[in-house]
Amino acid sequence: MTRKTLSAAVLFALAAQGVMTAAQAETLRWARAGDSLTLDPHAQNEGPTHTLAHQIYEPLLHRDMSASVIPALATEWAPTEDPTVWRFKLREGVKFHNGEDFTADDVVFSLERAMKPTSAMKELLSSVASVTKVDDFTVDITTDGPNPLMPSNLTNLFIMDSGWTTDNDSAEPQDIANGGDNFAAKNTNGTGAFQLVSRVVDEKTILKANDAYWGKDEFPLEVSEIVFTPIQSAATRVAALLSGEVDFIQDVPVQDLARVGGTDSLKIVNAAQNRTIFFGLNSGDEDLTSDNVEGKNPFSDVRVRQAMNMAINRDAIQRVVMRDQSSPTGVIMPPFVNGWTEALDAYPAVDVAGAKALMAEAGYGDGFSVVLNCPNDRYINDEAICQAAVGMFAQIGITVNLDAKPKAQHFPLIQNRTTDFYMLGWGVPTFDSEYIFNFLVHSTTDELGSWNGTRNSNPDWDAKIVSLASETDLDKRNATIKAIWDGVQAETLYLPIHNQVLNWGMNKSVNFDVQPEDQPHFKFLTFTK
Amino acid sequence: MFAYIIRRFFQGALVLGIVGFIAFSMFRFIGDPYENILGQDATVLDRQALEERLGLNKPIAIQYLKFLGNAMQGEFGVSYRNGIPVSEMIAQRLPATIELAIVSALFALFLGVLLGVYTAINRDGFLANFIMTTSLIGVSLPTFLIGILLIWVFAVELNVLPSFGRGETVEIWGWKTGLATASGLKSIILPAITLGLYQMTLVMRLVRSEMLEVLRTDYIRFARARGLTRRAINFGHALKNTLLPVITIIGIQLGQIIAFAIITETVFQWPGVGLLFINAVNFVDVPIMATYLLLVGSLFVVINLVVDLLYVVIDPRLRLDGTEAR
Amino acid sequence: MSDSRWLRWWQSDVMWSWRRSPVAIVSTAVFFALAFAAIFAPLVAPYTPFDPSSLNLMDGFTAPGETGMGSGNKYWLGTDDQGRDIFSAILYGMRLSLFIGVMAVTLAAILGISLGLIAGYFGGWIDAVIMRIADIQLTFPSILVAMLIFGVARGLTPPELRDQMAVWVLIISIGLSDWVQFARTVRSSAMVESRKEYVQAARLIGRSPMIILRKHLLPNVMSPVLVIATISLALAIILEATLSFLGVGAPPTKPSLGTLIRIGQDFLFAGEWWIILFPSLTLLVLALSVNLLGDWLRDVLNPKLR
Amino acid sequence: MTTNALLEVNNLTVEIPTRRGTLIPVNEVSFNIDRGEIVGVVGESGAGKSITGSAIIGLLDPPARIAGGSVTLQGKLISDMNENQLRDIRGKRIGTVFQDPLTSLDPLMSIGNQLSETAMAHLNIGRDQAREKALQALIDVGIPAAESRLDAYPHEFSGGMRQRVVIALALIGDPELIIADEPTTALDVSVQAQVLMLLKRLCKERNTGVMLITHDMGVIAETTDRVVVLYAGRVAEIGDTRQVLTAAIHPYTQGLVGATPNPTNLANSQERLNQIPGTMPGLLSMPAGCPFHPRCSEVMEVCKTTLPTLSQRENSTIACHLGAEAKT
Repeated sequence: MTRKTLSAAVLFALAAQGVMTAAQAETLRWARAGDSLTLDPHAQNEGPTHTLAHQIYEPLLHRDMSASVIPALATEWAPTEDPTVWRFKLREGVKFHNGEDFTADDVVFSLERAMKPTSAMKELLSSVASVTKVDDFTVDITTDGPNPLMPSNLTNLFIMDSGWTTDNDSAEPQDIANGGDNFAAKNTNGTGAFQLVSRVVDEKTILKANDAYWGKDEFPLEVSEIVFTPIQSAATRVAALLSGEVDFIQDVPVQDLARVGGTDSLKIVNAAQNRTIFFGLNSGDEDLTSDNVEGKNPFSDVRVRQAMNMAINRDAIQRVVMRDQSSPTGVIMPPFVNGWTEALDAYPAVDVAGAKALMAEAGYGDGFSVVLNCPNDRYINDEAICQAAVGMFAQIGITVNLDAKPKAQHFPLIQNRTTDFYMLGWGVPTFDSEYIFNFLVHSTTDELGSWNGTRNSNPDWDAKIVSLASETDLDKRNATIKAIWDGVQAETLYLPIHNQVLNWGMNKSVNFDVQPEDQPHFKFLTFTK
Repeated sequence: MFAYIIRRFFQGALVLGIVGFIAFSMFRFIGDPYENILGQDATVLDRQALEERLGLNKPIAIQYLKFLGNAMQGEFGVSYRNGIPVSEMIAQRLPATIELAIVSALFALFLGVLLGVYTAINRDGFLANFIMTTSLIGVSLPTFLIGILLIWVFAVELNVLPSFGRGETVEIWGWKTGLATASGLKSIILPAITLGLYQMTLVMRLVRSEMLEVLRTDYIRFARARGLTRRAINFGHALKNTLLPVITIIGIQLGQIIAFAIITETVFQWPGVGLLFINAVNFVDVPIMATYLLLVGSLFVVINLVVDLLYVVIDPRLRLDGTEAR
Repeated sequence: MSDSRWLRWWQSDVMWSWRRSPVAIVSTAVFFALAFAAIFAPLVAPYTPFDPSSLNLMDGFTAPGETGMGSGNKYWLGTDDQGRDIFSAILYGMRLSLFIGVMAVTLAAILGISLGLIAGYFGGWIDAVIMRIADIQLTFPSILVAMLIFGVARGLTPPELRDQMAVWVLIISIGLSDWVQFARTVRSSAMVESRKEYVQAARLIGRSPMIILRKHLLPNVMSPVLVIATISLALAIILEATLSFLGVGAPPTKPSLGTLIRIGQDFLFAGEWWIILFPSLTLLVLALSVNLLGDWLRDVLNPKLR
Repeated sequence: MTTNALLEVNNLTVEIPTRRGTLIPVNEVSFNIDRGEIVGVVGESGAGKSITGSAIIGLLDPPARIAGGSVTLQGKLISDMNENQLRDIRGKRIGTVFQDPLTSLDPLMSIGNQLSETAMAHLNIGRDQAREKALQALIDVGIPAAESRLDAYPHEFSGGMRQRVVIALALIGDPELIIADEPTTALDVSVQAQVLMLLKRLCKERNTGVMLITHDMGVIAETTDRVVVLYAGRVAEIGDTRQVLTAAIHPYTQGLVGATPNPTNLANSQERLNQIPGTMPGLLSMPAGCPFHPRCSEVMEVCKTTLPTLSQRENSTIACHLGAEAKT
């Protein structure tokens, strides 16, 4: 242990005793459920990993605390006359933590690095043909076809120092899947507002403010030190906040919001999250394996799906299970996403009698039984929602056997198509409907539809979805999006439940807005003095 | 004696091998790591490529032999979760678990023996009966609930002890310890009590009943008839004879402590191997899981051996024919 | 039972000591009251907590003694997050916990007694093999065994049977981790017993080992077995609760006492104390009464200690 | 009765309350022992011999307790002493030898340490002196190569040697009285005599009184000066050994003597050994009158109703109507 971490630890210990000192006011003790998986910014495409990376590294542009795209290392960006080329003007006078200057070479190097086979970010750049340096502070990105949404794909693509990275044998992203380990996975050299002081995986990570940060005057930058501790158990995490051992936690369980909010020294801040929770059903197969109906698939009948949609009491789920921390929805798309409309968002009123009538009409008046697969450690109160749904479906005669398990066992069921009825949550990092269609609506092929567990295949939709990627006329594109959504809704392809609401718990002295992607950027954080 | 140790060692290794194989064949049923590794953006092709690269499409036996072969050379593979070599991760986490286990075991042993002796000597006393009955409360609640209740009372409501983590740690001769600092010592109190409470009760009750039996033996009667002081009888003769079976139980219970550390470490965010294991289970991080089980298994084998040897040290009757004793 | 047998039983040493021990009387009464309520849960419980269609979500988090917002029903001990009546859930949950506990202990006892008798009677290499397996089993902690078995069973059972599967997996894994105690005790008793003249005589006149084991050895090991079984029962109920914390317990749609507590602990800080308090108290009282009974039995049936 | 006796047991009564009623295993037992005198206490199992011994040194196992009578050691009442006071009596003034040398010694402590801890407890000496004393004690009881055996553990000794160690332990505090409870019963016949001779020699040398509890008339004959015969918790007969063996008055004593192939009883040696018919009554089913009457070959009517009292006759004191009637 270095002396630095030792002194940091002393500081932490002092803080843990609840002694308020002036110096400590600038230290932010932060906890969330999971730790970053690696410090290599291209090796994992995962929330907590990106969160830490965002403090240390910067992309060309990123989403601020209200999720709107703002300049970071790029100051201007626009498509050129050639619709397949985007031009980015880079910020000048930026230095990496080790003192190296930031130039176009670093951008080219970093984006190319992120496209290498071992990168986890390569999907986001799959349309990129090449990245070229125009001059020291201008970079062109050429895509296979016109890509109107190029900028939103870049918000989590971090820029590394080409010299430092190559010198330390880290030119290839850490190959996690193959057990690769590299220098960049344990060390950092970014341009971000914070730099790494020490890190023990799953235990404690300490960052300090970057004195040479380019945005010193632009952002509040009041935090001088961040002590990050992952705390897995929700009860313990809340206890740590309640006892004043930490100042800021993500992932506050909804049931503890009142207690945290009611504590004098603490407050809760929330905002709608970019994630929709819904049920998927196998409507494509001839027969289901987990039901008690021989030779037929009840889910293939749209009337059954509609009946089920009408049986779900979304308001009750919102009120009781989510304690109002959700917004019920009728579409599998959060409101931020391009293509969202209020009409799509509207959800059917609970109508048990009507649902029963529909069931009878479809020939299932006596009901049937089926297994619902549900994760129990992925979404907010996922298991409780499924339980509640079991009761609601029971009222229209569908006996649902709930099978809840950890996400590592749940998701393979969807991917291997071994579940007929499942819960899934979907976030849209690109803020565009195409992302949803690609993964959830397009029929399953090698490239697309990898999360479409409905086995539904609609060539018409597929053609429309593929056309979106290269449509440059935004109006036309939006019309196609609307057409696809109308089809999906008419078919009741999925049973939407709600959009999640994010809750952050923090010390009253902390001023911080909730970021819809659950990505705090601590340079925005201020303290009430 | 030496031959005995060698024989036990090989028996242990055989056991480990079998346990390892059973465990390894079970891993395939607890899910797969693809989603975790690749993220939600991955395509079907990506997943197939990953399966190929991880060798997860090969028969279990082949995978296991490969793992064992590497393990023999001290090569335990790399975590699927964060790409860090397993040996490094375990080495980093082990001190925390060992410290917690030892402090819990000492707590259980000292308090258990103390209360056990007390309740045995004052067999029908009011306080002894009270201790006997209340001690049962400790074993009538599950560990996780005790942990959460302790956090609630001592961290949240009273705000006197930390609710999570190890506190401040320092490195002494390459061993990262939390026992050398005030905050570290404060941090270990609740987890150690949570983890050791069950064993404390067990030791106490065992000591009591063994002691009661010993107190009825002729040699204790004879010691009384020799006019020895109560102290000399209880501690010089009775306790020593009582501890013989207690050692066996402690050996077994040390294994239980290490296993139940999984729960305590989760509740208190104690950065030990138990927490690492639970994370690995959730992530289907097979190399970590396999290594953990191998490690825990080896620990059990070693503990068993140490207990056997300790027996020989304490019981002179076994010294001459120690090899035949058990 | 005829009157005289009843009387003889009542006047036996064990019953005499029972009548003299207030602790034994109270714990027996409590245990049987709880067990009775559990067995007849469907008759005693005012609601049907295991039937999802009977739950009204809007009744969720009703405080004790209040009426639910959705149905207007009154809940004496309140409801949980699904609107499930805590009182009924405790009865049904206890029924499940007791079932798992009793079955697991029965499994452990059958396994342990048979192997212990065989080991003690035959000795030699059979004994060596069985006891070595016991050593291995003893060093492998129960929760790891349960987690592994659960993982496998989960993969092997068809999804629609998973609810039942969980219960049987719990029984098997708890039973498997508990048989060693029985085996060790029975073995040592059997070893002592099988050297006695009457067994030797039975052997000499050529009675089959099965009959000797059952007729002569088994009755002699029953009292330590009874003591171990009682204590194991408490242990099994607690272990089931612990396993549910690790997500390998009874499913939340059909919660055991342990699962109820696991669910309830989420609401401890939220002020909905009744969801965790009542199931925990029930578990505590149940386990405590069984443990106290076990304690008392050990004192009574172990003549060495009197 | 002599008033300057070493040990005086007077009307000693021991009770054990049980659920079926109060047992009285020792009932108004009186006898005394002089310095240097070896007194045998004899009777069948359950006659109350061992309990009498335990009661004298206050080692009754609860719930058994002294319900009446007194025990005096050199004129000082010890039967009402508390545990602390008794500690100075036990080992220092009254030594004890138990039946089974195998279980009397702490298996986990070397005999040297057991000896020296006892010495240190009573003699106010240091560790080194205690060790000297322990060595001497071992030499005294005839352990060969005693020096090298000090650090040995009990299991490394044979049964006879072990009992010698126990005797050494009993004698190390230089007690005035030894209570030896069946000291040879657990030993091989071949070493029994040696151990008895050793005990006898050591006590005579040191002028130590001995209460020798046994069921074996042979042992009585060979070792003791006087004998106390117990039956069903009561004294049946007390007398000089020779007197009792050759001319027992109490029919029970006669039976006991007759049942033993006894060198001093040569007169009868040609006859068949006599068994006393029946068994001793249980403590809960004590018959009215003389407890021995159901088995007595010379039972009279009075025996069935009246308990005989102890009375002096010739050289013995006996409790029997037979002699008393003969007298009148």
